[in-house]
Amino acid sequence: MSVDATAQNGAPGRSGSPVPDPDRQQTVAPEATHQSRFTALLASSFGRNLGLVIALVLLCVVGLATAGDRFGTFDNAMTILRLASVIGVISVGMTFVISGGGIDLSVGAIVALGSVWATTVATQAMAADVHWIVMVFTAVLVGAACGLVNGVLIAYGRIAPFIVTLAMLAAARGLAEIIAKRRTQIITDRDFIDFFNGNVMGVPVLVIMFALAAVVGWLLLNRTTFGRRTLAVGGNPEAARLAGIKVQRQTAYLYILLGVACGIAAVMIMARTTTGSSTHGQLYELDSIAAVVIGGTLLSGGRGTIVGTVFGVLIFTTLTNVFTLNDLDTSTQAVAKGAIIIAAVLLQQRVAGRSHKT
Amino acid sequence: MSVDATAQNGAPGRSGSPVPDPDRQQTVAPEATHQSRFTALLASSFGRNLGLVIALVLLCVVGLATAGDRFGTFDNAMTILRLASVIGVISVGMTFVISGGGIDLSVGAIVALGSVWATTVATQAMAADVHWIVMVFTAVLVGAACGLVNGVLIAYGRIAPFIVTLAMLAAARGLAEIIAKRRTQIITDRDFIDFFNGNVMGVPVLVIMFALAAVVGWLLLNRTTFGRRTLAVGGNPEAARLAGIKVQRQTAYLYILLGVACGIAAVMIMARTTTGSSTHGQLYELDSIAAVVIGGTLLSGGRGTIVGTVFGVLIFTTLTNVFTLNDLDTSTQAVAKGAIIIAAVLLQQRVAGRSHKT
Amino acid sequence: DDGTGSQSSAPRAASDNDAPGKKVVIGFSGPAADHGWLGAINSAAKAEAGKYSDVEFRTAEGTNDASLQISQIETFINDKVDAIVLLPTDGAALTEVATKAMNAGIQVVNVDREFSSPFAARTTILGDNYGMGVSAGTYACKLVKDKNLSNPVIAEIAGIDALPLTQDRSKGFADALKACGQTVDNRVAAAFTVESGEKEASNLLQAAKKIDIIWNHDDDQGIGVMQAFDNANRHEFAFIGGAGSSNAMQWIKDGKMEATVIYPPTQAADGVRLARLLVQQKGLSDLVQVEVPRRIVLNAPVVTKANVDKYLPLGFKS
Amino acid sequence: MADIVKRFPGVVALRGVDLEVRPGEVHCLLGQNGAGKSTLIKVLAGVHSPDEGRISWNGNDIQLSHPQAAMDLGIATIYQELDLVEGLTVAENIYLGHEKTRFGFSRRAEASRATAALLARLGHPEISPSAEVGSLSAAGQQIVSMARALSRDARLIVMDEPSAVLDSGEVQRLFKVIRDLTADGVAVIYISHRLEEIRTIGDRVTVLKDGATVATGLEARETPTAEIIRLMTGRAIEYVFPPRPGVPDGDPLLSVVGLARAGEFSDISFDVRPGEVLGLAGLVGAGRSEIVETVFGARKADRGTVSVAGRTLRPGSVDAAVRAGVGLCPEERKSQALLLGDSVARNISLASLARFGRAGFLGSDGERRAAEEQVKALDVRPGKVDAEMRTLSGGNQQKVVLARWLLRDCKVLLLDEPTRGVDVGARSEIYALVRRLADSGVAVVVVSSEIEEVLGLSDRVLVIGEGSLLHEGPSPEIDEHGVLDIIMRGDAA
Ligand SMILES: Nc1ncnc2c1ncn2[C@@H]1O[C@H](COP(=O)(O)OP(=O)(O)OP(=O)(O)O)[C@@H](O)[C@H]1O
Ligand SMILES: Nc1ncnc2c1ncn2[C@@H]1O[C@H](COP(=O)(O)OP(=O)(O)OP(=O)(O)O)[C@@H](O)[C@H]1O
Ligand SMILES: [Mg+2]
Ligand SMILES: [Mg+2]
Repeated sequence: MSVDATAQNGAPGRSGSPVPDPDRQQTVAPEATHQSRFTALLASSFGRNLGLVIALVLLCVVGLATAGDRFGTFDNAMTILRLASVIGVISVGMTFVISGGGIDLSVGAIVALGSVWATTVATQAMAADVHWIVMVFTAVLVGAACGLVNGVLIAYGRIAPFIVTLAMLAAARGLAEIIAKRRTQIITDRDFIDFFNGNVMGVPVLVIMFALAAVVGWLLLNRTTFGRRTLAVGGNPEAARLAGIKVQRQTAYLYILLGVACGIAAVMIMARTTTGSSTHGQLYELDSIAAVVIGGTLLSGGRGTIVGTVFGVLIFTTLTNVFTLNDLDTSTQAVAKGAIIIAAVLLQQRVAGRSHKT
Repeated sequence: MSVDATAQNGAPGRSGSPVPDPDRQQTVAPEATHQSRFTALLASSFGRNLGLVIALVLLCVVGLATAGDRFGTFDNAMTILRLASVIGVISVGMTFVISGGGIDLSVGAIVALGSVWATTVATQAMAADVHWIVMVFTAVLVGAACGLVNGVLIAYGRIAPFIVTLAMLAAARGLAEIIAKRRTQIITDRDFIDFFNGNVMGVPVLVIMFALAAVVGWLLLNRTTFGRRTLAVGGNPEAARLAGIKVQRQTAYLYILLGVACGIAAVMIMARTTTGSSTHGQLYELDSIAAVVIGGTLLSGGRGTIVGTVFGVLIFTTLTNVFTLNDLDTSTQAVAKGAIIIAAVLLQQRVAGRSHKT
Repeated sequence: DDGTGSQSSAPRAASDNDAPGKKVVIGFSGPAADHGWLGAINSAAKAEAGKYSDVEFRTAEGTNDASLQISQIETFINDKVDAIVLLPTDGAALTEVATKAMNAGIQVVNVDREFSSPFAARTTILGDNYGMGVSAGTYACKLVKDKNLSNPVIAEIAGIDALPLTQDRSKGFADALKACGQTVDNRVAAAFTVESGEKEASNLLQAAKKIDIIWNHDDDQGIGVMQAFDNANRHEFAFIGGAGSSNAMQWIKDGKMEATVIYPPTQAADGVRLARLLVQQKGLSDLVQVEVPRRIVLNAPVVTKANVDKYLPLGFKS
Repeated sequence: MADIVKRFPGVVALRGVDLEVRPGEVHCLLGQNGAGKSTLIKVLAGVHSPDEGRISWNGNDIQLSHPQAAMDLGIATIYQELDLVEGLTVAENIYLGHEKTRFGFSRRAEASRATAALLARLGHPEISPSAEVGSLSAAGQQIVSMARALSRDARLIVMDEPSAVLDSGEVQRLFKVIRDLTADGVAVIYISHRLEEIRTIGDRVTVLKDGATVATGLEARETPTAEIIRLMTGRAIEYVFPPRPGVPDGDPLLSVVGLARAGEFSDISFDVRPGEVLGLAGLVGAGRSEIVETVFGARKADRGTVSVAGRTLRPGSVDAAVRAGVGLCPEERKSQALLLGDSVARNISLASLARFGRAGFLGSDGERRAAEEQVKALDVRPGKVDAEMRTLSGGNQQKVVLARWLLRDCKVLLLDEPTRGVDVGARSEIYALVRRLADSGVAVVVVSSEIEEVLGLSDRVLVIGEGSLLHEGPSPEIDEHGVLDIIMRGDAA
């Protein structure tokens, strides 16, 4: 029996990923060349997320075994990735907010508001000769503005993030309905749709956007002062403050960042559905938080992993795909999904956390 | 500027009820009579929740001003209370889980499963001569069992509560659908309906159940070892363990307690709607967590207030009632709700937290 | 066991349409079956497919997320199914992917919520939400006239307000009421569930001390609505329902409900049949036309005590 | 306890420790930071289960699977890191886990009465049993921790550095309590880095080094200090303060004028020149921490100004202070300074991130190398910059906090209890370090509850009593008695 059962555990379960960073341990061999450092880096995130990798691989094996001809195709892979892309971009942003000790329940509502606002601008004010980039800017700006409101209320108004973003969830969706008059707004600009729904060398633009978001997110979190500050603020805000970090400003930035991610996601969903609607983005809050937490980011803040988040998103989307291919009925799917979530987390814990057991 | 800006802010709600319990300070004057102790107690929870009280009173004033003849009636008050009762019982249970450092997203699904299981037992296995109490037991047992599964996975499996209960949310609702075959099951036992939908001296039985749950919850949290340990586990699990508290067992108990509350809520909703259905309890997780957190319980654990939770529930229910009496459309309602939530929390913070500003 | 499939037992002109033909793979995707009507839609579609030995039926997880539903259709396209029966969460949002399916040579049958482009589906079967509102409103007008109500209080309990279909129903209702100079005095929106129906109706009853006519969009939430009436002991009004569950029909028989407007839960089942015919290149046997029509709009008839026996077998269990 | 072995991932904390404690004695446990003292007592308290070894109690071998098992035997522990629940009251904390109840209902009046009695016994009747623990100062919390141990009907009380946050008066009161306990036959295990305390209160001494017992059963009063230090560190250390070379003339670097905060302190003014070490002496609760935190901008001053090199700092802005070159090692390292889940390197670099960034991007090598330098310079153990912060022993954690500001090349360094929990060896290193910094032109402000330390280390000393400045003068001209006298008289000199 582990001795620090609850010590490390905060609340039992608070421990998302108590796995030590193998990348750090690399320094034990300081003679390591840059080459091998890079391999080590790869190996490291592989090792840390080994449980997730195994879960995903198992899922794929099941997919291949049960629907091999249909699961294992390039087209199907792209279908999975395209579905993952919207929620993926949001989850990358969510990783920052959660690592920074916060939470955001309003992401889905912000996506809805962004999409509706952008399409309204497009249909109303815009003459046909205005470029679709205006739509993109509108969505991103609306997202950023909502994030700003969240961030300011949380950081400077000192209201619990849960409450602020719950209020934003209600308000943004209500506002989206008012703006759209509860109608689905159809996007007629073919250039916009063709651009975002197109492919670059066979890979859908949406998937490229997701990949870009993940890479940028990873760099930002792991390789910049911004990321370091985020983790410090999430880990111990008082210590961060006394080390001269502007905790409130940093907190506000995180929500704005997530707001921008929601704005981009709004553009993506607009392209995917060719519509703006106040019903877009339903339950995105749960989906994205689930992906982030399954990935190993600590819900209590202070530790975050973009790679884990990406795996989390992929696991959920692949799961749905495998279910669909196997023609499982919805209720059975729900039960199976519950069991698989638990199994995946236990696997990740046991595989990656073994070294940490006392 | 407050020193603990974001430190305490992690959940800034920590300033939710930082007012020392005047009842405790009562001990300084040991000659205080029991009479005055009681008054002090009343004054104390009044003071601590002053912001909430003001918010509720303001809401009632608005209700009276805009729909006086219809708002200020006994019938309407009972309607509000009856609507508050189901989510109220769950929120009381949720207060324990959150004070203990956890969270439960599966409450709504457990309510659905409990109701469906109970009505299935009633319609299938039971002959007409079996008493309806069997239905009640079934619902409560199902609730407790789900809570047990949650609790064991969280406390002993050390998986984050968010993940476990998210999985339970999917699984329990799926199971409910399978059991009910997605049909609404109508309860034909008149005795059951008459009992729970009846009145005792003009007060609906459901409201009495809510009141009982609140009183029992208050005693349990504030006046028993169980309550102390809950707060200790939520506030500092490591310290609790060092003090000899079985943190894991205590954590498991909390989820079982909430499961039982969900079972009771399932019975109440069965009575209110005379049905068991897999669609019962939708969004209860958000509603109950919101009520608890608005009430001043710390989302990070360690501090909980049943009185605040009751106020939180009443504020939300009254809000909907006032909106409906004024025939507000749903979108405007949502926007107003968002704004009012923030206003209420700011009010509570400023009023009750003033003494805590540095 | 479900009354939904019973329509198929109705007599029809002799044809070889039911004879086994070329194997047909049909993909079906609909919104989350989170209430009785949608549950009935799903099970009826499945039951209908089960009747044909030449149909291979694939269902995707019901969802309310347009993005997820799009990916399910994409999966069907990847699978090269022969036909897709699609009840979209939002017609406009699935137009693009449906068009893609059509372009891939798949016969798309659009059910209930219409696409925004005529090229997105080979055939469209509509339940006519606007018509449903009109039927309810017209019936309400008739009540006003029959009962000679001078200044009637008319209330509406809508379904999920953010859905375009709810807007269509409400607009139909309002337009029909306008014809007899009436308006909706109190309106609330529930969420298609029993519980939300009870909750919204309870508050609604407090909002108006006396009500003459209530139209409730959905008979699933109607169970809760009815219970709220019982709880508050208010039955002074004429209660009109929507969708046409067997419960509602029973209430009409028992005199607890004035009427209900049918919204057929068999649309998807019809869609499955049409999809099969489309792939096997058969026509509708009762039509002289040799091809399946492009558009079928189902009727939204009003069931009252007078004709309830005729419709009772159609009622779905909520 | 015999042959106790305890391994943590990557570290063997205990590699065969023997400890024998007799009833009624005060057994002192000595060892450098990271020697394994806390780990050993956690094994004894049932917090960690040992990988090898035996524990016997009154001659019977026992298994301690859970803290409750140890408490049931009569072993009570005051942990080094105060493990109290901040949201609960003093009384609730003291009786946590063994609440006074009737039919499951807490008897709050009774608990409150018993708590008041315990606190009175510890000489702190002013702490209200109904006060929230989170609102107490570190010293107050230490008292509560002690009261909690006393509330158990213990046969053996383990005290892990109880005096680290106490001033000399408090320590005397603690000793009186310990003597009362031992007179009743209760055994006490006493851990401290202050050797003179060992002499005063201890009966026998066990010395740990690198997780192993190097000497046991030494007579506490007889054994020469040099011998003990040699056993602990393996070398002889002169436990003296570095010489004061005298402060070069110059304009004040840090100057504080009329600083005040309602209810905490009032009218505090002082200057510190480059190269000068200023000491703040006073009793626990005098408000010294509040003063330095206000100077740092962590608390917003009600009145008064702080200026660095002639430029007035924006009040209440930590950022302004840091940018002006001010650094603060706060009093409570765990809650105020450390990212416990992060690596040593990241903790060290936290205040200097910008320096390792190029356009916001961090090159991980520079950061790591800088951290390694600091770790080596301060002899932090284990010397791995990748170790997770929470696994370091208390004293080593303190060194990491120091390293953070050393790395930043501060012009003004505010040190609040810089040697709390630091062993003798490291202590003299820190003294030397402070002096070296001063010599290089840094203005240093030191707060310590050990008056001897303040006097020995600083060039000039301020005596603070109840939030006001009582005395200012060169350190060599005053001694511990003088300081205490000033405080007792309580009036401004
Ligand atoms: N949970 C843990 N995981 C890994 N290593 C640990 C853990 N706890 C302690 N250690 C290591 O065990 C060794 C002994 O630590 P311990 O806290 O017992 O030292 P100590 O003698 O109490 O020091 P100090 O005087 O600084 O308090 C240290 O090297 C420390 O880093
Ligand atoms: N958060 C708080 N809330 C209320 N009172 C506090 C708080 N923090 C400190 N105090 C009180 O302020 C006074 C000064 O506190 P503190 O112990 O920090 O002073 P100090 O001189 O720095 O002592 P130390 O020797 O411990 O550093 C004490 O009376 C203490 O009880
Ligand atoms: Mg120690
Ligand atoms: Mg201090």
